[in-house]
Amino acid sequence: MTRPIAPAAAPLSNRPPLELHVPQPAARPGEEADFSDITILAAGSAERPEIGAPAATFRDLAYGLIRVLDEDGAAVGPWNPDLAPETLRRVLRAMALTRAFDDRMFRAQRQGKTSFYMKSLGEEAVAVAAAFALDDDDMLFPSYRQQGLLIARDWSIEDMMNQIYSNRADRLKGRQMPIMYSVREKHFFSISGNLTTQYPQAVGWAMASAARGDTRIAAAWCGEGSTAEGDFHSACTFASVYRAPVILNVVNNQWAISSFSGFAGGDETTFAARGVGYGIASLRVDGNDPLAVYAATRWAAERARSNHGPTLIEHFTYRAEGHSTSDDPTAYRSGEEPESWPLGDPIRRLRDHLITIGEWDGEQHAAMDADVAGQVRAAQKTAEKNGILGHGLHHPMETMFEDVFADMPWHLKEQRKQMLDERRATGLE
Amino acid sequence: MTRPIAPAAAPLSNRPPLELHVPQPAARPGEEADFSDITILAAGSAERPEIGAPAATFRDLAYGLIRVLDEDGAAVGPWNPDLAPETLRRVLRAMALTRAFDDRMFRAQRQGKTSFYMKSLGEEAVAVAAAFALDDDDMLFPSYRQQGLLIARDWSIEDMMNQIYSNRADRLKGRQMPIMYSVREKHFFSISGNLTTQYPQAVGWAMASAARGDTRIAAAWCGEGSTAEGDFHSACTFASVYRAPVILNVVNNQWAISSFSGFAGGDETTFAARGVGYGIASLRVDGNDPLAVYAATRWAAERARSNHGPTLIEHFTYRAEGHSTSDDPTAYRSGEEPESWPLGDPIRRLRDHLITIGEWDGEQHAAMDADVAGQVRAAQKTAEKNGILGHGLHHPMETMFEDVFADMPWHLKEQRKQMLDERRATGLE
Amino acid sequence: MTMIQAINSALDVMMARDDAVVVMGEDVGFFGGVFRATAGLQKKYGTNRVFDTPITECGIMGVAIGMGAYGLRPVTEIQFADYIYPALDQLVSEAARLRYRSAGEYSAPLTIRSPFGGGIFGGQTHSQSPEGIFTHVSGLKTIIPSNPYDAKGLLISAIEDDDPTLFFEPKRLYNGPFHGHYDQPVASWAGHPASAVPDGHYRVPLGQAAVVREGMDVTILCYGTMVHVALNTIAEIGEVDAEIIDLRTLIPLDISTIERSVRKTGRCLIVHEATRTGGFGAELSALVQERCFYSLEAPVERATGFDTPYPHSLEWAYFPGPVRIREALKRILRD
Amino acid sequence: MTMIQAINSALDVMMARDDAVVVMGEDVGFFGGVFRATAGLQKKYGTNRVFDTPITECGIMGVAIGMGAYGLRPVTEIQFADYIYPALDQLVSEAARLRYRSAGEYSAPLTIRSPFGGGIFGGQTHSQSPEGIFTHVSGLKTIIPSNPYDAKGLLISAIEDDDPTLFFEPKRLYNGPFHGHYDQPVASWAGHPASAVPDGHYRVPLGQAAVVREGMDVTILCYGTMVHVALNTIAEIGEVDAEIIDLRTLIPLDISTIERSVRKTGRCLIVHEATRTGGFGAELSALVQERCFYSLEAPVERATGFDTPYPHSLEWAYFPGPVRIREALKRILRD
Ligand SMILES: Cc1ncc(C[n+]2csc(CCOP(=O)(O)OP(=O)(O)O)c2C)c(N)n1
Ligand SMILES: Cc1ncc(C[n+]2csc(CCOP(=O)(O)OP(=O)(O)O)c2C)c(N)n1
Ligand SMILES: [Mg+2]
Ligand SMILES: [Mg+2]
Repeated sequence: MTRPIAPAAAPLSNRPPLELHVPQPAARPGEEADFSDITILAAGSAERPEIGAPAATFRDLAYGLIRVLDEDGAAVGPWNPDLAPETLRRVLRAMALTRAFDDRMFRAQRQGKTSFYMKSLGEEAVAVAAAFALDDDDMLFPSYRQQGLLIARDWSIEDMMNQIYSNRADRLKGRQMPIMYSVREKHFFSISGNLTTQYPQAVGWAMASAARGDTRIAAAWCGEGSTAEGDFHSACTFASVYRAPVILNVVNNQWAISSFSGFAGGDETTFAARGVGYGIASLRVDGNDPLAVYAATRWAAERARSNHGPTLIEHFTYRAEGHSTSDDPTAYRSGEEPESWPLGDPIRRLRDHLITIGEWDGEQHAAMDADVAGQVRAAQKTAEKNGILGHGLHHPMETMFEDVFADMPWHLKEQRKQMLDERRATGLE
Repeated sequence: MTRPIAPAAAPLSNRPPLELHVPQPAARPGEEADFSDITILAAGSAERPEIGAPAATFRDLAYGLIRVLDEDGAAVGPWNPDLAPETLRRVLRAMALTRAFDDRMFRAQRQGKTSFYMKSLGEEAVAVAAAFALDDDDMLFPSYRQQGLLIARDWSIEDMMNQIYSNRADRLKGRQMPIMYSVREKHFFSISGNLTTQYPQAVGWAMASAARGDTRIAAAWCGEGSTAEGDFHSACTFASVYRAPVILNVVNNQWAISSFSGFAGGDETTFAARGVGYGIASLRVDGNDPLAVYAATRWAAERARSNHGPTLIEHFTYRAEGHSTSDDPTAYRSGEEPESWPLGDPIRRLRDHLITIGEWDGEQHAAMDADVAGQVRAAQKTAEKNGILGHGLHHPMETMFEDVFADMPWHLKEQRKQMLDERRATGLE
Repeated sequence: MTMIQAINSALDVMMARDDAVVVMGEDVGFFGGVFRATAGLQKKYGTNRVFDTPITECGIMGVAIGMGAYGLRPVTEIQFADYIYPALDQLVSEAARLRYRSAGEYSAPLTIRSPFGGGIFGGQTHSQSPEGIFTHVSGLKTIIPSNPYDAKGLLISAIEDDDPTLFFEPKRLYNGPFHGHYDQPVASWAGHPASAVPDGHYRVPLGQAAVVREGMDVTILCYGTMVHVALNTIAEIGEVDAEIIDLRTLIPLDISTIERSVRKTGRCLIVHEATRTGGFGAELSALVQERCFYSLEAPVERATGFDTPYPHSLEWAYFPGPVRIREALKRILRD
Repeated sequence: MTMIQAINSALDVMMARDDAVVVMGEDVGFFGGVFRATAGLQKKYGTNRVFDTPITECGIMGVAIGMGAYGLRPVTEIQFADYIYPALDQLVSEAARLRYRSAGEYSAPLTIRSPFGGGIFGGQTHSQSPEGIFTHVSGLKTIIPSNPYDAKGLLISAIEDDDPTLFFEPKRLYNGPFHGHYDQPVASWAGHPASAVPDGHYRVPLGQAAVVREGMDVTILCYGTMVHVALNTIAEIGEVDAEIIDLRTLIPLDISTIERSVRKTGRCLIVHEATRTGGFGAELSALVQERCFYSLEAPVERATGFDTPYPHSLEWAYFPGPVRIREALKRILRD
């Protein structure tokens, strides 16, 4: 029954009525992009604590912004990781390859070759530079937007494409939606469709590593929107209590599908501050500055490896594309935003830095771009020989019943038979 | 199959092995109580921000300790609420009544009159002083250890006893375990057995109040152990995002059943700091100082009522009894702890203050103690006329099927008939 | 109207009639929901009554319960039914128990809308049919519409209901009926009789099934997407005179319509997309044989999804489509 | 040994044999668990392998999954089964799916122990039997012992199993069998044949039921506490020659033992403490009639808890005790 709502109580005093505050982004479609509320601290201005400093001594870093590359392309300040040019070029190339891969796969989805795709446009540094700062056998618990981790670890992009196409060469047997990779060989955990579940898992892996006297650490990633899930909290609590050797990355790319970061609490404080709440070392980093991402990750990794416990890193960046192939971002945000993001583009920034220090030039860059595009094209061609989604080249239907359990129980065997009988009845098998 | 665990990776470098940190309390049974790690700041030393000050301007309060009553029984400093002696005596009496009630009901359980009981010994100020600082129609979302709220709101202790006895006068029809009160008349929400679920509910109630332009606010309580639940996080996130007019109380009584606060993260930072992580105004209060609890709650209530949003208050206190009638605390902690708690006893402290200011004396106190004991005894006698648990005086069995839904569907009607038939078959009905 | 439009209309109608109705969930505000079910509502009713939420299903549910206790009537959206699990404790231990444990002092008049079911290449986390978890929980009502008209009328009844109701929307039907053939062009609601949806307020009562096809040979119990698959399969087979019942509400169940039909036909097939073991089909099967045992001429059968996660690229072999139904009918009608 | 001692012994044996086994949960460390199931283990195996956790069931499950991915074999305790819901997403969406979604690259070799069931005046949040939620989830195994010997052997099998197993412990049986009469003195395990528990390692295989009483008149399917209630009720009635099957593992189910028995007796009663609608009894009933239809001489019946929360002071009228079983048997044997 529709019954009238209890009326607001008659005020006891002359109190003003309460008001509900509902956050609003600075700009909506048709409006000018507005990033005026973002304070951009100068590159090189953030202090760099000792690896073993107590977290309580540098809480300010959660409210600042660690930046290394300045406006002139120079690497400055205590966080400058002093990387060899050769390493910088490798980081650059991995970012470019990630972007080329994204571009191609996004188009493949538009061409009907698969059901879904998600780009990491503009956020390539967050994944790629972190991968370079970690050891190759450190364990990665990514969300769906860190394809750069796999690429930086030199994983086969053809294998990734097979997964995206759910084709007969897909190691995941066509079971997972595109981009939900799992690459044990590269210490890359199986990606989940459920947000933030990987966070406590990463902490558990790190606790296990610590309990066994291992030297490997774990790292996890989630979006700023995903920090609201309960798993985020349980992960931070466990990480804090057991001083787990883990790096908890929050990729604040300003948007969660159509919801701006204010709906995750971004208007009230930083996401790095979440870590402060648990007494966890917390850094806030310019996520579009590959050197800053590298330096912060490296610092956190050393801290974890020396038994000083977890670090939470907020990567302040921008999601330059839609959430996925399923949405049109101009329906909910200013169309100008991607272009006006004040922290620039990570690839351009690293390129400029390499040029500034005389280790790169425009020609080399163009050649690299052509080269990665070619690499992607070639991989795509081979991958498509193994099939694209919905065109017949897939794993045998009965594989559907495998891996539910290590051993198949009778009821699944019966269902497998039923399914095969059905296919036979329709002349399909 | 038992298979060997993957051996710890051979260290890549000469790195030291990782170690798992598992928190340990300062003392275990048989050891001397040790509170040396607790820093007790001087009464009156904490600053008191303006009601509308931005939370970011007083983060330090989350790491300090707001105290009003000093060692000599004087009320000092900017947080002194300057309460009238009459109010102070009412607070004192409500605390004493709560203690007498607890004492009696604990014994009733030991006498087999009910299944379960939980005391709030030593923590009476947390509930009682808060109730005095709130408006009578502010909505309360308690955990199971704030019986003092009901008593301070002058609710019938006989009614509470009926619930504890699950007798025929129990308004909750014998359905709930003892102490799981629900008193809508006193704006006291139904207590849940599941930890921390009331937290987001309180935020939702407060958001509704704000959305309706009401003037009433909400307050919630949970234990420090319970802060680890995901609900705590979702509550803080919503409270922060919508600036909900809610007070989130964390009762840090040092223990969660047998687990000391370190297992909730208490070794790494304060519980008030959790609020800082969301940009929520956060206070840390001496929970055994009734004036400090009153002042902090009052401040938070005014802040919420003036549309300045939520406050998280950590009440630093001590659980002087076992968790419930089901455990023996000397099995897991030093038997001396309750006596050595450095922040004293809330009733004694308020009594001393009243005596210090010349508004109370030992005789009056003894008379009050006798009086509240008599009040409890009398109520118990009346309540027991309505039955004690397991002795036949309970609600009719078929009431079990009511209130599952507003209207009883056919399957419950059938089951009710089945149950009555069963009872008839055995000559019970 | 399409089903999505009918749902939108139900929300609109109820928001206009009762200012206690509020709509909340991930992306439901400015954007109007990833499936557009709440499109236009924020603009019309303001951010106090229609708002985006943080991404915490547990928080959404807990906050909605608190709002309900205040006196509001929240309609929450869980973006995909696959993501309802983080909210389970609030739903099961709180919403479903509140009236009972407070002996009626408090209640949880919530409606939880959630797109469910597969057939859109959503893989294992955008395709699940978890209704069988909720139908086991006392204190919850579970509603599943199969067409625009019912969707609107049932959603209105759900919102008006004083208890927590789960409203699972078969996402495969949002924009048109689905007959179970992936390889055929997508149908549209236009022209379907149930797409004639009144603009205003009307109810389809909870707890009442619809006999969508009368017949003498066998009773088919189904709901949601499977209603269309069953109807179409029977049409394709031609010679089986099946009585098809669209349950519409799983709890409370319309047991008398089921009993009447099975007593008449003597045979029963249950169809659902959810995994088989422990699904709602098990309860239906148990009830039918408990209550119609002496009328049954063949075992009650179940044609369901398999006991595996929903596999992305193999979903057409997973889905209980025409062949699975036909083969089951063959067995049931054999003797 | 009592059941609690047998469980403790299983943990001890497995921790000694396999240093990948770790034990974690609320209050399981120094204190040894609120029911003492883990007593002494921390002292013996150290805090690296036996430790208290923060109070977050979702965290416990997520962390255990990560530890499992590392190569450990975590045994987690959920203090009461009523508190498992916050862990549901990690359990259903992660533990149960990990092997499948990674095509075997990763798995979740967890054992989740949890006291369940009522009869101890625990009210609605310390009495629930939620097994029916988990038996619907593909990828999970569900085990419920009814005596000390089985408890130890099954728990060892569960820990050794490479998939996530739920191990629900009927808390009413921890210290003695319970025959369903609240008003009679509490029995002890001493003297019961199943209390003779070897100290060392042995297995009771998963997926195998036990015929605890052979008989010709009717098959009773039950597990946990209800095994004792059924046995005792049959003893009290005297003249009914029931075959009583203790299922021990719900998933995977020992279907052949069930089929063999029902084919022989032609009648079947299912008994469980969980709420009726959508409980595991529904699946059992469906399976029995699907597979033994032509042997059945009466409807398969269910004697279960009612579809209400577990009411504190009225629990003896809620509990499916001797009278409910007797009345059901009367109906089943009537014709
Ligand atoms: C538990 C759960 N709830 C909801 C969703 C639907 N969903 C998928 S991505 C997404 C937004 C996440 O945003 P953010 O965390 O900021 O990550 P980003 O996409 O920006 O990288 C939502 C709501 C989900 N996948 N899982
Ligand atoms: C979800 C859930 N998990 C576990 C429990 C069991 N339990 C009841 S009280 C308690 C300890 C709570 O400690 P704390 O939050 O510090 O509150 P206190 O008892 O000290 O007031 C636990 C683990 C529960 N009731 N609910
Ligand atoms: Mg984001
Ligand atoms: Mg505590």
